[in-house]
Amino acid sequence: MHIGDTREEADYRAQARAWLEAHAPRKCDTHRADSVDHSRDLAGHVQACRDWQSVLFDHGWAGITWPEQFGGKGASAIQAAIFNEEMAQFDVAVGTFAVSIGMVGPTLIAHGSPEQQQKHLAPILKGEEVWCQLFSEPGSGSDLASLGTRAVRDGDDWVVNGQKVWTSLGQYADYAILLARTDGDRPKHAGITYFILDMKSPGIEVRPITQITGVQHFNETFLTDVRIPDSNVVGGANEGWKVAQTTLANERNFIGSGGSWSATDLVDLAQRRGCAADPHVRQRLAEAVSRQETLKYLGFRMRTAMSQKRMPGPEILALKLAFANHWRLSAETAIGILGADAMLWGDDAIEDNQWGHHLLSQFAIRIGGGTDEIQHNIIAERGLGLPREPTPDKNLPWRSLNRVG
Amino acid sequence: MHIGDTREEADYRAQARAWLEAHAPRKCDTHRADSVDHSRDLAGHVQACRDWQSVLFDHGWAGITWPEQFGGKGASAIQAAIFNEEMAQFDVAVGTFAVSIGMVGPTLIAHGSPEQQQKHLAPILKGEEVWCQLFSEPGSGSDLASLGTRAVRDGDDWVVNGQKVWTSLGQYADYAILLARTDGDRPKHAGITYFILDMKSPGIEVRPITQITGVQHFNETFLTDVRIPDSNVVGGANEGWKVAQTTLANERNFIGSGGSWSATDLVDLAQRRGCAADPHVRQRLAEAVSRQETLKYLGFRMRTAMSQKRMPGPEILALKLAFANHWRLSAETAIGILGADAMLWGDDAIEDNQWGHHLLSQFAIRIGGGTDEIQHNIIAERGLGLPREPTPDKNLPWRSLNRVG
Amino acid sequence: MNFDLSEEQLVIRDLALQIFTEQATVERVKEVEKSGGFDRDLWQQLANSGIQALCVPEEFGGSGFGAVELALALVGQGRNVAPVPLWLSGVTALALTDFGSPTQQATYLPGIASGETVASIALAEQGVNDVMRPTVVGSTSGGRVHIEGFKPAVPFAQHASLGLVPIDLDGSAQIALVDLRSTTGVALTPVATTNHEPQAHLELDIDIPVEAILGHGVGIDGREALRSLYEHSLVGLAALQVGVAEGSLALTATHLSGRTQFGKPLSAFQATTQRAADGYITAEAMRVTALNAAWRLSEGFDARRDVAVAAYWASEGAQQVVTAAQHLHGGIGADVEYPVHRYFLWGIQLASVLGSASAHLSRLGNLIART
Amino acid sequence: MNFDLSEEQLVIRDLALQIFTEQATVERVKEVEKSGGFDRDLWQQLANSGIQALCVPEEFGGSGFGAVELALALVGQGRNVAPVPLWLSGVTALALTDFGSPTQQATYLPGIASGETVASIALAEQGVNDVMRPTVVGSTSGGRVHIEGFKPAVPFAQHASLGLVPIDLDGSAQIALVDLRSTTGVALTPVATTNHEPQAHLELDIDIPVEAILGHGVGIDGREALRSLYEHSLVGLAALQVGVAEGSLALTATHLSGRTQFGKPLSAFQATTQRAADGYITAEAMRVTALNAAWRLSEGFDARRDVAVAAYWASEGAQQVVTAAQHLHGGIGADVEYPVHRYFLWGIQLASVLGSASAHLSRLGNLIART
Repeated sequence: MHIGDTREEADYRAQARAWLEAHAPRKCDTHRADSVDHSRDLAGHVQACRDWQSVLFDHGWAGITWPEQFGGKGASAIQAAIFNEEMAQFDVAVGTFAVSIGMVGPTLIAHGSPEQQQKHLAPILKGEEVWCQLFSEPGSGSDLASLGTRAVRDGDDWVVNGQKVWTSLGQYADYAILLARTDGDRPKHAGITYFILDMKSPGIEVRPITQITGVQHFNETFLTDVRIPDSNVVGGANEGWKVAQTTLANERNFIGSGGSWSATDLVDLAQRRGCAADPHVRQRLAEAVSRQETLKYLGFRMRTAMSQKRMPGPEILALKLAFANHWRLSAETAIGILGADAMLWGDDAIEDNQWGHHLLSQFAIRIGGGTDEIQHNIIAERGLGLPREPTPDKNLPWRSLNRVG
Repeated sequence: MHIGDTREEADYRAQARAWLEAHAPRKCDTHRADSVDHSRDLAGHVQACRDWQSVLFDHGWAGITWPEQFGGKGASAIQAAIFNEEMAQFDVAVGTFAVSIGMVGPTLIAHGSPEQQQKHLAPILKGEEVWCQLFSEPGSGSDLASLGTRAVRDGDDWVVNGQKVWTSLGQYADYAILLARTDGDRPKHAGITYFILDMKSPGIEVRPITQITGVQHFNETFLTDVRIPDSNVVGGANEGWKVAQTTLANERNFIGSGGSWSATDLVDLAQRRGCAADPHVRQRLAEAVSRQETLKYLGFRMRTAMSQKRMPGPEILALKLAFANHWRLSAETAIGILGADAMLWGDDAIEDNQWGHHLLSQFAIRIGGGTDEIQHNIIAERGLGLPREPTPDKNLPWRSLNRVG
Repeated sequence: MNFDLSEEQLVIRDLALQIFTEQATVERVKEVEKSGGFDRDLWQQLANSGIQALCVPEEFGGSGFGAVELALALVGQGRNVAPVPLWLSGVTALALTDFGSPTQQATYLPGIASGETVASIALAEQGVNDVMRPTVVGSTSGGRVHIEGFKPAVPFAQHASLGLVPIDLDGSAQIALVDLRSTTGVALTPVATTNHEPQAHLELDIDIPVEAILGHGVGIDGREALRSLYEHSLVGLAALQVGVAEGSLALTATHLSGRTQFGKPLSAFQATTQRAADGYITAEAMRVTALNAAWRLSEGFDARRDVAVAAYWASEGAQQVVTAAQHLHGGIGADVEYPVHRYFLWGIQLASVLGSASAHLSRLGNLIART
Repeated sequence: MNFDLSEEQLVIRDLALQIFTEQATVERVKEVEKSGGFDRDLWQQLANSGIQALCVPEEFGGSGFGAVELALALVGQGRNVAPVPLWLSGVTALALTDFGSPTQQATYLPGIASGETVASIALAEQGVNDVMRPTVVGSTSGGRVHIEGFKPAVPFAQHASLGLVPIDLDGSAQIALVDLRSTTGVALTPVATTNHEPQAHLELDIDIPVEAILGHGVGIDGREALRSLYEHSLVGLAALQVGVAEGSLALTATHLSGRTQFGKPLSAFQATTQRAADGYITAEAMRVTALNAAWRLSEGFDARRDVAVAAYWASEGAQQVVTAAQHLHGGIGADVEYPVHRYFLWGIQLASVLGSASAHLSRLGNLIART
């Protein structure tokens, strides 16, 4: 057990910090390039992310944990975490590559064909390919495996028809990972195929959804007779559910691994607003720090396991839930500190509107990557050893299920 | 709408208070005749309750809401509440008659035969008959209707065999209300009969359960070939479930209608301990008062409905849950105020050990009369109009159910 | 002791609910939200049906009701998140009735009853928000009052002709009645808000006659008037929150009953229904405490504790309910095409206007310890 | 950065857990509870297996481990609610090792390692509980120290030969090493406690040699020694709470899996499983923060923030977990024949000894605002 940096880790951290100091601006208090508020210039944010990713790649800081054969550095999860901790103190934009680097990359490394790896992994690291995820459907929700978008084989191609939703940055994406039903006579988990989809293919219509925050991060995506070559299947026809698990596990880790703010920002806010000495406010700040500490050490434990090539335990699930809870409570504390000023929005908002956005974007954290409720179920099962909830429809043919939409 | 006392109600209150001043001692801060801690002299407490009930009867304050034909005063639920509010300020013992007066009386008034009413109602009001409730069984829990104690007809009698649990004051009871299965071929709700049982009958063994508080309020009751005359059936053979609903509704009301303490006691405690000015403690006190106010007004609304002979709405369910929550949080606040002194127990405890007992007895409140979870379900159904949880076993013969114990 | 509404109160409640439900449809609210956030058609409808005149005395064309009846109407508004400044005009009518001089009453009350006068109340202060100690300062000199200062985010100020502005007048609290449209030195800067309610920052550097101070010449206690204005405002907002909580729970119940997952409606999953039931309990706590506070105000009793309790629940409770409702809607809640988000935004915005739950607990704590 | 336990630490953890699980069976604990609350057989077993000697330096017959290893053993104890004063002897060993004079170390450490010496620590104070400002007063005069004062509810004091008593000695904080058995003027009054742990009120009116002040002659900072004693005590108690939370959740999982209601196991009802899962998350938060604090103490780093965070979770979190576990057991939880109630009682009693969550948050708040 060694909870602080080892000497090697401290060296790595110093090296990362020195490079960042030379290449990135420091964060200032009230404006963030990577703030959650992109309601005004989302396209600009996407471009800023592409630019920064390219800088990272050029200087050897992209794909820290990826194997060297795929352009990565072959380093440990702990080194990646150290770099990210340092980077979090700088004003750089990274969110756009959450799907590409965080989910698509690890999935292609684990399940992709050599051609697929060859074609996409390097461009992803260079910031040349933005990817989106075409998994969720209006009718599926938490029951993702019930999805109904159909893909039918036609010669060397598959022809896809259906509707997807909650497509992050779909309007800017070059490629997508897509789940579609390729055999409706099998049970729901067994007839799904995982595809790579070129977003420039004919028949794709992306319609932005205006969110409660005013941002259009998410989209609905309509697929009409979209053709995908069979060579874009990842992991084999009807084997998509297994492949998707890699993507989803990485999504959970990503969401649980932290946001663009910390409890310290809350302390700073209270100090700026002159209420850090108020005993009630101070108690909330201390709670926030206490929560953040648990996230920090749960994260250490997870990365320790990953660095030893072990599967992390159920604490990884606790991490996402605890993080969602921390996000909500901290946003509520901030709103309380802001008082009536918290009502102001958009250009009239103060503190770059970050806390209002946090409050409103809590739901994405609590729903994306598996809802709070689903996470609780999995913890009850894996953490406490309770029997799994009965799933009577597990072995029925998908066609016979009582589905909607 | 008139939330305070009307002139008539104020008169009634004054009359009640004057009588109480003349006949009962005032509560002092740290000792209560009706405290929850009866670990040392439960028998003495039962006797004190009998004595006080007899005083109430002799002076015309017993059975305020009962019809006059049964020895009551025929007054409204609001008048009863006024009397109870006043009585709560005096150091008198009443808990023993919770079942007799609160549950058995209303049930016999609604469903009993004239003979049953004649025989029991007056003695109950006079404090001559203590009753207990033989409903719960080790295997039934929240699924009360699954109960398995059998009663078989034999001539003019029924012969009962089985085991009951959580029998309040069973060791002191003169009579019991008993639910037993009289037809196992019908669905579970349809084969139950409601009996009056003389606790002096041969074949009854009562074994006290030592609770976490050290009190032996509850018992296990073993029934072996116990004979009950058919004239002791209430409401007809196999009609017991309907009769039991009256008892259970009164149990919920009783539990939700308040305890032997109030938020004011908490404020007093903080003041005695010199920490009422601590901002954190004060915030907890204000929360307790805020919770107590909701209970008060939910209670007003319930009693308004009852006084108009309307069924109270689902707020009555909210009342019990809110009360259980208030009980727990207030006990936790008190324990926090007491600090290390809260560990002391029994004769070494301070403040007559009332707060420690409250903390430990929260579970009886949250489980008795329907668990928190069951109450939530009913509120979701009746308050929010959500569909009822599916009960697949509702129409199956009791015999075929997957039961335990 | 009677918690039932009277026949008249039932009529008022039902009438208001009917108007709001019929007029403030989801489509209509969405449209108004995009075009300024004030539904003037609905406003006129409320005037025509007598809802505007509820708290105006009969001699000025109203029906002379009080805080309870206003609260009942506001519950109906909140339930439909209808974008009109009803609480502002209702509370203003009560303040003028209780504290205004005969001239002030005759000047403003008929217009409030007819809906012609839109009133606003500038309660919020910058920094630490103690309504009872206004930072806007007035000084009297020769029959005129000079007022200087800033009031942030005044609701509906850009639409209002009459503004009630708490000021510190020569060292004591008073309420100035300011014509926001035609007084020289009134500067309004409209600001965007979370729930799209129109608000404006108000900068004052004005000279007004002393007759424009509420109760001028009739010898009122300015501090009492300000306390009353504040307490009625809190109770009005609390009533709105009751409606907001109700409305968000109703949408949630519909969603849970209709949405299928894993072959079952969401309502078959206790994780969702238990949470919704908690929301119901909280909403009932909000309802009874708001009605009690309104009743005590309407009876003229000391209601400081009662108002603090109602405000606590309205701030804390409403946020709990709308947060749960929003969460239980899953992804669909994030889409502004679906109405539930509006309840969430109203719930948190009204909580900000009300002031934090913690602040109300502190006030209550002081009252408890004092007794 | 490595959160994994070392090979040695794994051995210690497993050994301790095995002893506690085998010896502190439900029947045995019940028996001990009725006869004084100190399992001397288990105590001897822990000595024989080297658990008592964990934190005693090798030169005095121990294995020279620190706060992390002690914490691992205490988790195993808490999991089995085993009635022995292990945290007291472990923390005492560390205090003697870090601050004791050579004579003091030689006097007490061998006995602690062998289990012969039972140690107690009198941290609690009456009234406002600020460990760093003892109310027991000592004054030096001619090589002797006179100590007068009262320490409430000292754990295992009636069984202890060595008592560590924080005192205010001539105006500065020090720790007195008091022979509780044979010093004239020591009055012990055993008191009953919630979880049946033996405790006694301690009244002191004693004269002891100055050599009995911890670190006498070796120039220690008494305030630092007291802080260290307090921080190690909090972390030891936090580790116990981790075990208590673990144990109560394990019983809960068994109960939910086994108990049938409405034809299904309780675990098929989300209302129960979601609550249990929340308990798991809280227990994990307790675990990582307690281990982190122990590690920082063992490395000699400033651990004030870390200890405050661990103590907060150990107080607040454990109460949440044991309350949920107790509730989820339904009626059976109320029966002292069933073991789950013991976890509830331990959880709340240890929380009382730790001090309120609110107090730890306040301490943490001061540290945060200072930085």
